[in-house]
Amino acid sequence: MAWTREDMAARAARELRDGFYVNLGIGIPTLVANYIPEGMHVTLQSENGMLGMGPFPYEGEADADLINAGKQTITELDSSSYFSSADSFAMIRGGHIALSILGGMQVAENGDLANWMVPGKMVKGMGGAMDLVAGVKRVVVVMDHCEKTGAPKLLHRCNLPLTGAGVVDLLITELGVFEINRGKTPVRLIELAPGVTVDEVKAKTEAAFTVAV
Amino acid sequence: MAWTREDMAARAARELRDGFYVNLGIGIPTLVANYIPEGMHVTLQSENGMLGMGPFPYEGEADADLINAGKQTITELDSSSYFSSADSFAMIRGGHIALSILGGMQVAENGDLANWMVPGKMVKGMGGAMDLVAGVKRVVVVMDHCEKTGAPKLLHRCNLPLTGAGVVDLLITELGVFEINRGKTPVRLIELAPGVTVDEVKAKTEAAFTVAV
Amino acid sequence: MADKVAKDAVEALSGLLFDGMTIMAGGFGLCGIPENLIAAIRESGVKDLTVVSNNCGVDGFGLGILLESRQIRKMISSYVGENKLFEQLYLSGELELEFNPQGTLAERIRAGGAGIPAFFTKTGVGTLVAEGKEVREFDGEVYVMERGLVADLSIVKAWKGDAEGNLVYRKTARNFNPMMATAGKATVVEVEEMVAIGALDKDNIHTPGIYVDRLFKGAVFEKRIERVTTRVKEAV
Amino acid sequence: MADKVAKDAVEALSGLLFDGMTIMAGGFGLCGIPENLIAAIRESGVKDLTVVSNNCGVDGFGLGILLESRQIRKMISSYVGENKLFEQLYLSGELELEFNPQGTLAERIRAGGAGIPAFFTKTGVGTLVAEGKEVREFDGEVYVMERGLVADLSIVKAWKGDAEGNLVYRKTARNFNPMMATAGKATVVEVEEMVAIGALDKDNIHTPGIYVDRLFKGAVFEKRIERVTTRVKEAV
Repeated sequence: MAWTREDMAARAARELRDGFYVNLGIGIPTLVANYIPEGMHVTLQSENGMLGMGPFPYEGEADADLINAGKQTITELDSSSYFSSADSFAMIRGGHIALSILGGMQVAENGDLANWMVPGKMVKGMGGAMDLVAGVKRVVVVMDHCEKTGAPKLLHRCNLPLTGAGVVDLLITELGVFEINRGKTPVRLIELAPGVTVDEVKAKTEAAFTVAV
Repeated sequence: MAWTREDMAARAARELRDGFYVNLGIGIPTLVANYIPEGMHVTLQSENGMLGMGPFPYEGEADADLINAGKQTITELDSSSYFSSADSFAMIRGGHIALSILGGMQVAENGDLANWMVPGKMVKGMGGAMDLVAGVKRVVVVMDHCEKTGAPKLLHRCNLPLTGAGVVDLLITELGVFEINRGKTPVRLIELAPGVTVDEVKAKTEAAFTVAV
Repeated sequence: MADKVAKDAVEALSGLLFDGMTIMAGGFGLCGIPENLIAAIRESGVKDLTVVSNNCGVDGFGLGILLESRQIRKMISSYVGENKLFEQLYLSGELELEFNPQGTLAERIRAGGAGIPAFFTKTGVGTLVAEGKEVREFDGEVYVMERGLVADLSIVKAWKGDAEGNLVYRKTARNFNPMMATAGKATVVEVEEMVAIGALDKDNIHTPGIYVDRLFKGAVFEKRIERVTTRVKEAV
Repeated sequence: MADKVAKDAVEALSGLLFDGMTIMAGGFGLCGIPENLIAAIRESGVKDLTVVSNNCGVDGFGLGILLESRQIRKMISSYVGENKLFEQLYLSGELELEFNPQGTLAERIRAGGAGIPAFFTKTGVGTLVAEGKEVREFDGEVYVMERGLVADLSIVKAWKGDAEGNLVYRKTARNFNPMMATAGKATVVEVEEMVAIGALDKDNIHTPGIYVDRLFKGAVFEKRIERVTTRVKEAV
């Protein structure tokens, strides 16, 4: 029984530590905010220029001047601060964010990540993803283990254009958790979702990996 | 009858234009603020992080948190704003200041300026002078025509370490005014102080110059 | 002082527009965009524009209206996924596109305004973004050189401004506006509120007046929201 | 949250000092200097320091007291003309000195904090400052490459701060403090006033708390003035 989206978000939340400043990408990563343990102080950065993102506003209270990087309306906290895009990415590029959790299209043994472009299809743009993976201290990718076609996404080498080279620290899929360590060590499968076998993972993975569950 | 320090400041003030943002150096350039024509709107920048410098405070009203680049206590105006040193020099380096008026030790035909260091003597440092001459659109130097020894200071080439290469637009001394034009054209003497002759200027100047008074 | 205050967008832009020019436009998505100035640029008919903006509006609003009128020749952006017309024009070759990582775009603009012609960044190393650019190692890490960016005109949206051109922005509507204000040969600003000189807190002016050539109080601020996301108040 | 608030300078610095380290110290002249932290560093006896600071205090105050105690091995500054002891130590070879143009120093620190290892500037081209550095032409102008600068520790003086480490500065006491707050591996801050979280205006926080590791309310703020210059009130 593979993990659900919510399970994956909950697992990603276990990478949080007290006092962390964190950037969460669009999709499952956004759900991670719902699993911050009670009493743990985590500050969410939004790369469009905010530290201390609050929850969605109550109905009728949305403010057009207050959105997150996914263009959703949000709220502020007592501790929030606003700044320009240049200051925001100075923060990201300068290594001041402890953790980035983001989605992926492909992850490779060498820590490469592709998540912004499929040649021949429409290109939407990389937004802040390249800056995040280049600048943030620890990068966790949360993605489906395979494509809808069944093709594996954890590969020897990415064949889609890269978002960053040698940038992924940890990969969470519905089947389990992989230590990628930016390609500095061999990939290790370190957790399995309940009911998932190593054989199943091997069948659905192109990358070589050792098993340490 | 050569110009006094006050005369030189008044002459330098004639380089001001309505709406100008201006940086004034230490010494005679500071006096220029006293000669801004009535009704002309000139905004003074202080490179330690202020636009819209006001006059010295009244006795007993000095604020330790409000000084100019010469470390003198000053006041603010209604229109003032404060910013960091990085933002201040972004403004300077980015060419947003229209005019810088500063002192000099030597000026050369090619527009070079030396005003920060005498080898073998104590070096105090260039402070913001190198940034100002490199970044500000128009650079006016106000200095004594000769050293106390009588040695000329308007030279073929500077022999002191440079503050900037090819940066001086105009030179004002107690004897007259020289168009330097960053060395792009031959030096021209364009004004004489009352009672000063071209011959006197020639005798006290090493640089070649044409006369257009 | 040469008066910086204009009565509207048309007056504020007068004499500044020409075909083939480069325009920087503030905003992130539809948040903090200079909607009055965009509308006036549409009315002006100026064409063959290169527009530097993080996004390109949506179909029918923001910079999207300059796509409809085919006034934009090239976009320099980080993300344009919100706009279907954009896709069509790009695929048909009517529109040129240069993608920059968002932080690189922000820093290029900041550098342009700050007199820095080039800088090095880790962002994009080993990707398409670094192709054709100088890469260099510093202290064992590899970086790519990126160039400063300036524009003929920057159009900026602020919250409040005074007659000196001092500006403050509100919440995440700040985004690209402050850097763009520094990087335009001319900078024109629309504000929601004009305030008296001295009314803004001197310690907290986001854009000092030196960067602003003209400003005006915007006639309309529609401030559309792309994705209204809300939660329900729990019953007590 | 790991509590950022310390009771005093000694507690705030505990575990962060070591011989031979590099320290950035905010302030311009004596304006906006972290005087409580400087005093605590003097008391700690840590030595062989490289200090990055625009100036080096005056005889007997500010960083000048670390010269007296011979704790500084090298200064990276733009102007040190206020200090006679400095001159003696420099001429006798006891003190190393690296001059940076003030704007280059500010930008190097900003770059260090922003993950930019190097940038190009016009400042210093054709002068001693450019010697031994790469110079390069961009668009017909010559520039020199300067490197980003980081420190083991940044000591910062702010006006107000909250327990998250959000800071605001006052008037020209801001100067180098905000950039230095971003460029220290550790950043320790003294404030004149600790305020409740939420008391600072969110649109106007000069240094977001992410940059601050520890902060405390300074015990003493002598705030000496180097040059009190005043005018006389005209009789009415």
